[in-house]
Amino acid sequence: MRLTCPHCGERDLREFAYKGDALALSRPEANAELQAWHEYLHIRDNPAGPTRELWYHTPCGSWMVAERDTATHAVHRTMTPAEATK
Amino acid sequence: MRIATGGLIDREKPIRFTFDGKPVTGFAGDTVASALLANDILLMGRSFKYHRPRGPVTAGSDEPNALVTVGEGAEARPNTRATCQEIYDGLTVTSQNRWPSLRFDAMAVNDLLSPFLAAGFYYKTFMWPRAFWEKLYEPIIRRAAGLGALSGQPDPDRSEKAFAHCDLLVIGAGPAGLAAALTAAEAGADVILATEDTRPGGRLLSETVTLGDQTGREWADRMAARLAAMGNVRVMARTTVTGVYDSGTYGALERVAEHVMPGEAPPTCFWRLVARQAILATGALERPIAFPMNDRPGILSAAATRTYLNRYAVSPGARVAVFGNNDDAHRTATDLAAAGVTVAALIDTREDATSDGAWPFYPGAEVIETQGRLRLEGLTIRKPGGTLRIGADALAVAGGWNPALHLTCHMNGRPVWQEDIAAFVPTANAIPGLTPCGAALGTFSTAGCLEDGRRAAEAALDALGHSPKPIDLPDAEDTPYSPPATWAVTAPGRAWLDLQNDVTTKDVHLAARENFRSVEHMKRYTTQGMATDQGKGSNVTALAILADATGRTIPETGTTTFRPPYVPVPISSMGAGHAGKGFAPERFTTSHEASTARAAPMIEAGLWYRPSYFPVHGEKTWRESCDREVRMVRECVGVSDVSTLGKIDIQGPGAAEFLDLVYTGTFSTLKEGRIRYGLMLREDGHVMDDGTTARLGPQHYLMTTTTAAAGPVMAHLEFVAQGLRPDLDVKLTSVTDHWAQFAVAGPRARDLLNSLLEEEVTDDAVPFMSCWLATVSGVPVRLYRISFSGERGYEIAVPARYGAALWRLLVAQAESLGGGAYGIEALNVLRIEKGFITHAEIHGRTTAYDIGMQAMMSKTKDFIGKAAAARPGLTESTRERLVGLRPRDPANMPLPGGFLFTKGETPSRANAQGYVTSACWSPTLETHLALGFLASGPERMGETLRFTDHLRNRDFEVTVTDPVAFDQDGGRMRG
Amino acid sequence: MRYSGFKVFLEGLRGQSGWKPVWRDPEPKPVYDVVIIGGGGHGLSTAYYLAKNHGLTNVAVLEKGYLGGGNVGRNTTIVRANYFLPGNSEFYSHSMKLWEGLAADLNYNVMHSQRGLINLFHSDGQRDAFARRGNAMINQGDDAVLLDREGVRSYLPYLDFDNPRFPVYGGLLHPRGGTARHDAVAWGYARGADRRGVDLLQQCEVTGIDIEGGQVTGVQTTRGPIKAKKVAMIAAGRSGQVAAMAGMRLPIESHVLQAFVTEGLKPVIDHVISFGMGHFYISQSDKGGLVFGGDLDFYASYAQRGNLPMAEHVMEAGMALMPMIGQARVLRSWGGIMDMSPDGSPIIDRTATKGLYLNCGWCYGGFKAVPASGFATAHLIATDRPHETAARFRLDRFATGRGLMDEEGTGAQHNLH
Amino acid sequence: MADLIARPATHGLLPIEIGSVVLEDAQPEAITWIAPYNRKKSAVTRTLGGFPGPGQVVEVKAGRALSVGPGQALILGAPAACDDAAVVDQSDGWTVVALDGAAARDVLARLTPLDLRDSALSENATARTLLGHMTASITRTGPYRYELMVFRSMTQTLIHELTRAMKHVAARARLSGPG
Repeated sequence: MRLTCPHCGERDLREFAYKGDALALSRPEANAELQAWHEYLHIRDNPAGPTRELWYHTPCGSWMVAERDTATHAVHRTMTPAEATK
Repeated sequence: MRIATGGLIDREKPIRFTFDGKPVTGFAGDTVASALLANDILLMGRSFKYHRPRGPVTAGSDEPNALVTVGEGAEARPNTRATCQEIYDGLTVTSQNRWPSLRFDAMAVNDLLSPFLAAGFYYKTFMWPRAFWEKLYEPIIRRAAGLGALSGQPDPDRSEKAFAHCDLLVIGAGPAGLAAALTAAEAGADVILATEDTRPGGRLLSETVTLGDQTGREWADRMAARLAAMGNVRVMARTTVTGVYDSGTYGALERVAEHVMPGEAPPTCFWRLVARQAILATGALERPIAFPMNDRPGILSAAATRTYLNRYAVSPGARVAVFGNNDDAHRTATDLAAAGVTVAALIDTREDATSDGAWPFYPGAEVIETQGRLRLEGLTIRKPGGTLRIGADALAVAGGWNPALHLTCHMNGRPVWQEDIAAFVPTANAIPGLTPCGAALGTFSTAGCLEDGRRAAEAALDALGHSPKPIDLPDAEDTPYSPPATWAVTAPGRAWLDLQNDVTTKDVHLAARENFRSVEHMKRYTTQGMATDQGKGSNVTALAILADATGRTIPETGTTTFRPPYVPVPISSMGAGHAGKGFAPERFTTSHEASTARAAPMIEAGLWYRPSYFPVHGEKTWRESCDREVRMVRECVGVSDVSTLGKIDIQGPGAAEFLDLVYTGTFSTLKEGRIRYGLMLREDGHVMDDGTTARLGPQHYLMTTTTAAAGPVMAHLEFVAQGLRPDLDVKLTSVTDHWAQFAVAGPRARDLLNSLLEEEVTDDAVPFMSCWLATVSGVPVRLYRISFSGERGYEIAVPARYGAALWRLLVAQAESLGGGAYGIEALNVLRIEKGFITHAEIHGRTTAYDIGMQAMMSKTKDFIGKAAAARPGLTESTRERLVGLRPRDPANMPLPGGFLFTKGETPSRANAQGYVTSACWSPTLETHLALGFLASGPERMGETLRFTDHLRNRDFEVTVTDPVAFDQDGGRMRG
Repeated sequence: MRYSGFKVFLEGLRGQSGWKPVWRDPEPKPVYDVVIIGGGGHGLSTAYYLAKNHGLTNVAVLEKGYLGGGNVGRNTTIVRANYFLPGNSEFYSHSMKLWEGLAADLNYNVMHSQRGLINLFHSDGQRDAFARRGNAMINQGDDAVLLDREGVRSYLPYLDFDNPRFPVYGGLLHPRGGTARHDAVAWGYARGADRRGVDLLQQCEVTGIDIEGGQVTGVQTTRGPIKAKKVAMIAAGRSGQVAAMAGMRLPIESHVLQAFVTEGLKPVIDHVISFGMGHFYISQSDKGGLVFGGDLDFYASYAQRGNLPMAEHVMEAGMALMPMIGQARVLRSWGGIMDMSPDGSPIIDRTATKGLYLNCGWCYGGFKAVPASGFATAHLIATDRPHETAARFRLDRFATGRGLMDEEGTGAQHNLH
Repeated sequence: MADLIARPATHGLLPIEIGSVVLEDAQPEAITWIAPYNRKKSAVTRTLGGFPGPGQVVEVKAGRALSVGPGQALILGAPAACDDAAVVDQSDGWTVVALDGAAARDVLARLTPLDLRDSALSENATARTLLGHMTASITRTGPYRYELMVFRSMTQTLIHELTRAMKHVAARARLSGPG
């Protein structure tokens, strides 16, 4: 698999680390209900299809959001976290 | 036997090798199989289950029978296809799966028992008496396992791996592949042309076809030369594409030097090929016909027979019969006769077939029995009007073609049935960016393959944004394909499908009878297609037999699929370069050489090496050294290399707020020049890491992590900075490698520093937990007054180029004061005495509450992990929490990993109260000490517990104490 | 039909003509007492124990493909009971006991081979962690032996002891650990359930779960609607999609785990070996193939296939640990979909819907759990109470933080367990 | 007080020549990490005399500036300073070596997944990537010359892996050579 680092361009999978669903970027407010934190930490849509997830380009230290299909492994789009949360 | 003329062998270059110790001579260009056939040696192996004698049936990597061990010693290669292995002078070839010899194999008795050894028989028996399965039956079954044997010696790890990138990867170099490569290359694309064979040409090297006014091989040679001369083409011979992976990534195995005597060149290279587009031009594989006793040495595929004949100038026999269900049988008879070989008979299953050759011809006939033991002697055919015995020492079988579509299945593509050619073809768009063409797509004429290769390349060029240039393709044979008419011959006797695993049509019928009607069930139950050839020849035929047995059509019954790799890949290829120290990078500190010079055992700490202890003359055990080093630090001064701890430079207007978020404590209030201990949680509320952070300037901090967590913490900080708080203006970079850092600890640590530093160190100027800049011999250094030993301690950091020199200086100065260097064993004892934690305690399941640091969790601000740490289950007082432990008898060591029980209770899971995480002999307190976790621990100070370590047979009493066993008020380190 | 050596002999004499189907292919009935969604190892064993232990035989197992086509047929066949956290300890211990009697119980030779499993350690810290594990195993009543370096060498002389990157300090031997023939486990349970009257419905995909007033009433399938008062979702790998039909979202993320087998070789590895530093484990099958695997590919996937970097890493670990296998050739690789939970341990529990049960989150340890999982799930379905060996596999533990079973200590990130 | 003697990371290990390729030390006088603060990039660019975009190498006052990450550059040359950026001396954090020779690209292709074709890594282009299992920085400084950087502590592994690849490339050349 190949992914496109927003800084470095397209690279081999072995340069990246996966960090789970991109909802990790949507950290609840500090005073949010425990249920909100539970969903943030544990509950996953886990689709067999298109998903948004976090990847880390280890050599350059860039975090990114990838739109990827978990059934086909097709990578549709990658972007910086800032672009993803706009 | 060798044909007098022709072939792509070099008769000027005889090659001598041995087979089972006997000398054999072939020619340059021969494979082991062709050379043995040239010497009338047909018996090359034994089957897996029944140990039946076998000869080659193919001339390629799909060979199920002729598997041999080549070479000797550590690099002997078992299960090597004799049909692919090129011969070289001095090559040793050994047959397999036979005892005592290939001609006489005692295990062939299995063949006599075959009526009782049907598919899956082992699931139904060997169950009684129960103990016998593991004691008797299974060992016998296991001993019979396998074909070849590993040498048992460590592989010298001489292979290599590499990467290559291209616009277009063409897989296969037959007419379709060559036409495709040429089309793409002329248009300016970067092309890699990979062929499994030793040279481009594919079937053109095996057939007597003409292209324009040239023979097939002449045309192939010309095309190969033309491509090789182009700067944008890389022709990779002896390279099999083994697997297709996502985003245009392909694995390929190149046999770099397996065709020469082992030398300095890597035997193989495992390639990771990255291609924007790819073309599958892998051709097709001829399939067998299941007829009774179709497994004898001398029975070959017709395509292989032509390959041996035309490419290697070898005939498998002097009187060769040909049996087929399509026109290839006729082509084979023609080639045999042209080479001067007697065609014993041409047997065609089609009643309406005609032949004008000068050989006995039997249309509408089938082979129903064969004779011979170690090689074929004759066959019986059933023809209109009766049966007939025919004397023949070889039989070529033309069963039709299966497109070599295997790679299209690697991303879950399911082949589809194409009725007009009675074969499975690749499903459309099975692999994004990969276009099948030629015989791999079911186009079987030479002209069709050329044209299809060009079409595929034009499609790929279009996707790449290149414009194709017109190229000339020669005229070639364009005979329509005659679809094969039959799969099997209905007659009594065993008809083999999977030759190596000895799966017969009867086994498939048995599977159907037992309701293993799904193709997957049938394959798993019978082991059809599980042998080293992965059913390349037989899977489709087996599927057809299952369809027949269950009264379904082939598409109704299912499809066939294949998983990577296309051909088996040595572990030493895909894992090349990783034996021994090659497995992971090594990281060395600047004091490494000085430490090893003092005979310090170096211990792996993640990727780093750290000294365990520094033995001095007369010390016999590590404990003696360790005790001395601990006393040295407690009583005088010790020096230790702490460079492996992670160091992260954090700067910017948002740095303070950033640290407040990632640490449980508050760092925005830390004064410049001061240091604070920090605890970092994961967002799930458990402890991630701990360390100290110094404020070097208004917007400048230096964070220290543990050695193990340096990488993960850096990634975590980047996540917080880029993902959670991009609004904070904070910049991070690791400076771990820039600084060599040494701890100087002990009552005389300040004296040592003052012997080196140009400005005097005073406690007023630099109290505990402060940092400052200084110089040593004109070199600027950073100093941190921190302590992981509980003694007055400083860490002195110097740019790494000065590390070795500073270390030597520090050790020399320490020794002049009566101290010296100490290693991680002493460091561990010192911290256990002080109750300081490491990852033995913060092992990923502990909370700040568990380690008694709940007070460090700020109540006034948010921080990572704060909310989750407040979950009810993470704050219950009954949790296992950190305590100190002291044995009632100081000589007893509560070993880490041992469990704690209430006094008097039996040591069972239900009674477990906690466990020990760290322990040591404390030379300071003259007792063993331990840290551990205990249910409601802090509430049980003074309680006597039972310590049990079943594994090491320890059972004694310990007392619960405060984790800090030495200098509880910390007066020594505060000075 | 009862299987025996005598029967095999008899059928040998009569040309194998007397064997009967191992299971029926019944038409779906309109109503069952219990419907199990998923015909993998766990679903089939649940059906078997419902019938055997609880007398519930009006049961259907609905399988969208073919029986045993999921992870039970695509794993590295390791059977072990070497967990150390309460909850896992008692469960896997129970599973091991069931394994030991399984062939006799099922009258089907699942080829359970207790050849011994050795977990290697490469530092003092790892030794201490394995000591804790071994002691926990003995606390539980199972077996464990701590080997030093020479002890490991006596069992596994072919490891690289001379020049390794990470020297072997020792190993934790689990003598009762071993392997079993994976397909036989699925087929044995299927046959056992079928013989007791359970309907095994293949090519029957569930398309909806019917719930009325908080009570499950049945399922919609590609072979028509089926009514049932109790429905169990036992579809690890597809848990999220199945649970979504009941309006549930799960703490599960699906990941791919690859495994590999080499060409058949004469016996050379007698044990199951696990090399933690390299995330590599290996054993040799009864047919001679070296069966081995490594870590997850680490990204979410339903594709049942992996990628090269992890495949290479596994081979690299093999070369590092035992270069003796260098000339073995990898014949086939495959991938399974792993139901990864936030603490790496499974879930067997009721749901908020009455009569609807959940069995999921097996991460990559589901094969060895098949007997005890079915046993406990059958108990839960039949009695509506958790079985004592699976009482801690609660769905609410993540929200409360109570009773987490994070054996790896890697926290609430699904792919790191 | 004795002087502290500076010791280069590649001390005693280089140069190495195998076949057509030479591996040699290329450590600059100083390596400075620069990360402009938010909205300060143009000010920093002015101060330094340039700032590289992704994949770029630019000449600056103090030497050459390589892009090494989002909003980050390393300046190889004289020590550099800048008020509007985080500035960290990394002179001893990285080992810089040069691989030079006709087959240098073939050697690198054995270790890095990076696309090394002219179209992807032209002269004067730089990339953060992997060399073996090490994170690295690769800069193409000539048609047949590459400068490679890894963390200083991994210098020996870097040289070991490059040497192994150099030997393989040379042995292959001999294998396919005359005869």
